[in-house]
Amino acid sequence: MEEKIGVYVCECGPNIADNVDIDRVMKTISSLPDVDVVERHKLLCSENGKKFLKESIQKHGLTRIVVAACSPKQHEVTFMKVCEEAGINPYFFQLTNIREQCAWIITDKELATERAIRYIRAALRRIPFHKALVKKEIETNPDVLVIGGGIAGMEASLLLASGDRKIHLVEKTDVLGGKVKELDKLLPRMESSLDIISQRIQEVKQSEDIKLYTNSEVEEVLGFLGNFVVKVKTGENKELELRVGAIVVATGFSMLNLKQLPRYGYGQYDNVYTALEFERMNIDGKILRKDGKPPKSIGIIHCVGREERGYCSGVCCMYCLKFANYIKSKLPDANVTEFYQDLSIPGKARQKFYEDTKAKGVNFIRSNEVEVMDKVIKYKTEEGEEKTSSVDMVILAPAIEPSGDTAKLAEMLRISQGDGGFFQEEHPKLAPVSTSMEGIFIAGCSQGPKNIPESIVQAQAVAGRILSSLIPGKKLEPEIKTSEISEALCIGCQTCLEVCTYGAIYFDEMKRVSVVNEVLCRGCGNCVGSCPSGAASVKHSTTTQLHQEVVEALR
Amino acid sequence: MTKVLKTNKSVEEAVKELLKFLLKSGKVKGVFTLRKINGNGAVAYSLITSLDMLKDAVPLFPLMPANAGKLLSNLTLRGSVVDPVVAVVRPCELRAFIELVKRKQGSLENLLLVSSTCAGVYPLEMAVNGDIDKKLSQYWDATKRGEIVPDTRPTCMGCEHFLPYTADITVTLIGKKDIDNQCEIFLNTEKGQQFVDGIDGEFVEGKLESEEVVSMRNKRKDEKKRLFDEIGIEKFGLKGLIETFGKCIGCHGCSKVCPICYCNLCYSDSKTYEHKPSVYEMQLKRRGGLRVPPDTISYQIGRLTHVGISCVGCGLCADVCPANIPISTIFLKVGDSVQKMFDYLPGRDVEEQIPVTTFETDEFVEVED
Amino acid sequence: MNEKFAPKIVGFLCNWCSYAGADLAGVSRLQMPPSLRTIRVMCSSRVNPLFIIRVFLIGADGVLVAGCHPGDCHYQKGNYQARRKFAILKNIFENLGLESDRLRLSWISAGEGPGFAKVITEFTEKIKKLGPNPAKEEVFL
Amino acid sequence: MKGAILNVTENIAKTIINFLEKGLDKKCFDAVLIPIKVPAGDSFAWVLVQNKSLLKDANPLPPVMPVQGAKALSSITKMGKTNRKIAAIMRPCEVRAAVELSKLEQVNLENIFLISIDCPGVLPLKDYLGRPKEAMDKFNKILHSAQNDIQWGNESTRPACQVCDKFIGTDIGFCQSNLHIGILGTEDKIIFLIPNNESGKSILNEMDIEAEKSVDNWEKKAKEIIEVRKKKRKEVQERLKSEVMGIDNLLDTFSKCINCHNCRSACPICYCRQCYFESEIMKLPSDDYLMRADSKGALRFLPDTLLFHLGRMTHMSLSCVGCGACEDACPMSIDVSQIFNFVADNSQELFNYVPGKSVEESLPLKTYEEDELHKVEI
Repeated sequence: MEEKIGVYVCECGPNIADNVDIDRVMKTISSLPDVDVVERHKLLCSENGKKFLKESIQKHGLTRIVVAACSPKQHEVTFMKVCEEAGINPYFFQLTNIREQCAWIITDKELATERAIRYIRAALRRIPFHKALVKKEIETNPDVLVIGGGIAGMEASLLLASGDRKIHLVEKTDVLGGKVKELDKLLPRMESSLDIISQRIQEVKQSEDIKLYTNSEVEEVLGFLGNFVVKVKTGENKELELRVGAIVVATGFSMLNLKQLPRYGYGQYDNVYTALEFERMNIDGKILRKDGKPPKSIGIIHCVGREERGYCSGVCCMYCLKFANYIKSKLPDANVTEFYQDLSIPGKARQKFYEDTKAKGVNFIRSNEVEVMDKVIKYKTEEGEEKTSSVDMVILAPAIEPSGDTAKLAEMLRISQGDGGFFQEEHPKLAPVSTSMEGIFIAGCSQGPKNIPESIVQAQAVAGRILSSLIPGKKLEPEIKTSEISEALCIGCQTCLEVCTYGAIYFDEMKRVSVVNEVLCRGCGNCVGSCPSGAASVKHSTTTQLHQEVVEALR
Repeated sequence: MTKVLKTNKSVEEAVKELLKFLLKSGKVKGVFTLRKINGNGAVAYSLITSLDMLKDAVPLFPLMPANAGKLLSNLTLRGSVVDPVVAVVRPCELRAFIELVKRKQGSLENLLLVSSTCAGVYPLEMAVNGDIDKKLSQYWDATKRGEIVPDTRPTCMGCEHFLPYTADITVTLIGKKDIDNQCEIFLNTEKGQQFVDGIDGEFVEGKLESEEVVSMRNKRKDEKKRLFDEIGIEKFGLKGLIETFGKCIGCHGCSKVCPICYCNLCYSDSKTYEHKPSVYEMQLKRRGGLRVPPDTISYQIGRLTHVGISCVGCGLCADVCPANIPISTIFLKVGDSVQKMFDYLPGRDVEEQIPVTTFETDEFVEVED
Repeated sequence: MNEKFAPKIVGFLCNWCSYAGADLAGVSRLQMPPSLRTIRVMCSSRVNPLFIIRVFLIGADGVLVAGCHPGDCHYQKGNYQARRKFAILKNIFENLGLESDRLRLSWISAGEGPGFAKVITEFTEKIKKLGPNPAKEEVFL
Repeated sequence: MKGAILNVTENIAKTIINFLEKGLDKKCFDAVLIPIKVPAGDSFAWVLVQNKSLLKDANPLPPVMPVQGAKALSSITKMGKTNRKIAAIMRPCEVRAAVELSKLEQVNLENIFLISIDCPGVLPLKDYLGRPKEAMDKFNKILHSAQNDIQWGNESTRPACQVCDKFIGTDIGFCQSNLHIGILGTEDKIIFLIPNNESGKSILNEMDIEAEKSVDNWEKKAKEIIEVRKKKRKEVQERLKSEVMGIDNLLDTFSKCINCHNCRSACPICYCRQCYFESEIMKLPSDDYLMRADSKGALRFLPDTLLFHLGRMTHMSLSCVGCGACEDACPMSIDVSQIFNFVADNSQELFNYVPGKSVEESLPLKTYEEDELHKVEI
């Protein structure tokens, strides 16, 4: 079919017209062969302008449209809609930017005009190579799998549970509550941890919409947003197949293994405890040395393993202050010294808590080198002086690490591990709870060390993301401008599989070719840039289309 | 120290004995090696399954009619060999095969890989008139003396990776004065040892990295440097590239024989590189003239971007070039440089990831502006 | 230096950061030399080295690949992969005595309007010093 | 037959180039496709020329054929007709290949003005590349012996050229250029411009060149040599029949083949982007290879070398123009072109088809007659 091409030049009020000679543009473009209609408009994005565009397309029976106006980031979608309303495929349209990257940055009107003409011609060269793309819709399953029954996992489950969606909560151990259950009191108000967590556990257990699997582990995850198929091995050693639309990973953390750091004396000397062991002691009610007597002088060491792990776990300073309070309330006469490298106490309530604690007679020593020996803590002062301090109990605050299953899960879910080995969020600022795999979210300490309110915030954020994107009965519209791989050209080296962040390419062993899963593909084109055979291409940004633009740009 | 099988036979005989033993005992189903295939002296790789045919095998014949790495890829592309096959290949061919396996173009499973400390091969054109037979005594003399064999291909003379990295079994040739009546076969892997179990011969301990090997490596390094200096590609520029590749006839034979060029259809031969006449006419207007078929230089640089990281310097590209362009030296030089960026040596280890599929977050900041 | 020489630079700008940065430079009315021909791509990793070679040989005086800052890639890791590909290409150019200064990789975020203008100005100056790309008029490519 | 006569100024090449320059000046065509010496001076490449100054290194009759001209033409026109008029000056075998390719939609001849030239043959690429200067002298000797014609196609030219009987670009050479340039027997004093059709005539007309001179003497001479060549071709083919044909001989001949497929890449008629024999179809599971090895005791690897050559023959032999490009590109110096030529002659004869003779004549495999080929029926 012979294409009928129309060019529409927007003056954008004075924005473009002031610095681009629209008359000359019109004249030049009109003189080109293969251009059927050239029109101008004062403000094409206005209601009036859109109406004009739509009617003009229909009147002339155009099949391809070039609009020269502002940045595609501004109005590409606007004009695509107009094309659609006018009855042509919105991808038979090209918006070329003669405002931001032309009229506004070039002072010389003549040069700006030439540039505008060049950009329009570049668009005209590529538009015959455009292909119609059609929106796709897929059915989705609104149910959610939550991995991990700690505070974050439970919070997300509870928020997500509602009449029309089911939550499958898979917990590796035999109980809910995670690490929070192992704490005695919670900051800053020192209420009982058990009270709070028990209430949550109760709610989860009572919810009709949450199906709980304890002693269970996820074995396999296939599929994509809206359509995951999950294999779970349950406590009864049964294999279950679950179908869900989204997955929340809330697998928490583990503590650095202190055997790796012998200088803190853990396991070598009596009365050296980890933070969680000390919490246990407090839950049991009494702070006692191994010989059954209360300690007289206690050293609390912060930042254990911070250097080795390469990050500050962020929560230790506060719970170490909490420990001092535990001690001072049970053993008011005991001598308490906190050894820290830096104090991390930001936020509206913490400074006060620190000062209150200090006021109770707790000592603070800043030192970057601390060593635990038998009943003595050896440390170097800020001035570089070597000193010792006699203690009969030591509490260590080890770094928070990703839980042991992280690597295995990352591979299974095709999401990546970032700094420190924690699950990598999709974007550190803009998408902190989603992952590179659409439909898989992370909450709590599986994403990085954090305290309870932060974990709750994340769990709630995840719930919000899922509730707003995965709505029962609503179909999903995956990215249209995805990659595609030519079966004829693919040689099966699977380079594309390795560079794809989204696991959106799979390998067809029978045909020995790579295939794009269009639901998962986000259209970044990394595969295109890496494919040696030219087999991969990304729709609406094919090499031929770009080449045509370049050829014109360099005319 | 490595376990070594020592026999009092010439290397040629000993290797054939080994192959015969493997085939006869049923330990392997086939032997993949060079073979004289007819009266006119043509030598080609063959997959041999009968003892009778093994008589014509010439496993150490100094010719590379094709890169065996590419052939083994062809053999195992659609799945590994079901029964074990022994393959006698050169170190660069082995490295090429490893690179191909990394790219999912073949499988190492069930292959017993035999290689040698390689003294190089003669140019293919010497095989046209059967001239290699006349050169054989010179070849083995130089090899015994641990010297670079004259008249072998330039890339062979400048090859420092003549010690196979991933062979199960290595036959030592370079600097072995007694190869006419003694042969040392190094059993580098457990697999290699298992396969020769039961063979006649004495087992001793030995070291592959001998003085002769070190000395040869130094000679080859010097030669390589000389080759690189001579060709001086850093001074090419566009003009130099045009002068060098001006006579290219566009047959792309270099890519067809290149083991690393594993695409069925080269990108630059694909439709993406074909344009409407108006594209050429625009070029014509600007340049006043346009060489056609176009893209001679872009093909070569483009191939470098694809092959550079894995180029094993096997030299076949130059061997088949009808226009006598020293492609292999150019590719080897660029390949060396690209590989150094990542401390990557193609074919060293099948577990080593190809740098183009991975990255470090804190590398190459110097290329950013 | 030829004063009349107006360099043509082809810039592959990633949609999310660098293209937006270029837009911001426009919105801020930052003036810069009229050398750039923008080609919008979704991610810097989409730019195949073969394509850069083609653009160079067609006669672009400079080729710019611009993407999000490391760690900020909209597609997570695309720019790291882009950097590797670019580094290899640049190395090959250097090895062959081609003017690798005509290739440039820059990270420009959506907020860096002035940064964008600076990159274009600097790169244009550099290209001006280099003079026109000899490939432009070469017949025997 | 009638034509124009141009006096030779300086030499034949210069005279032809002057003619082309005039054509450019008069806008008879906008560009010229012609072999030009590459910057290093060690070979020739096809260049589409618009700027006349580039013609100073042009050579309408270079001593070698590094790239078959039809391939060059195809690379620009396979996606459609050119907007500008291009004069392509080529050897008759290149013109014939271009015509074949146009039937296969790989060349668009609209706006292409084909000029052929009497061809003295070319030297093997290998002989030329080693010593371009000496080879050039040798070639010039052949070329300028046009008065005694014996040297044309002598043994220093490629085997394909030695037996070529279609080296004239008019109907006596089964060639359909628009304009043919005759140089045979002119003792370097004049050249003939012989229009083969209306378009040729009108161009000469536009250039104010009168084309009513008799070219009978030239034609007579050409016919004589054609007869000699025909005889020689027969002889050589008789010899080939006994030496090369038969499965054993063929296997023997191709035993040196290294599967680089340079022959097919250089062949103007092999126009596929991807050869069937390089495609996924040819990649088999390992046990296929082992089974085949088992049945014979050994399997040459890669196998199917002969299959490739025979297969290629079935694909292109009807259109084979005998240009010899395949042999030039073979790194193992296999007599590819001689064998292909022989087979091609026979298969073309079956349909009384001469490739490249006419655009109107349709490809034998694209048509059929109800009453034909009964001899292949049993």
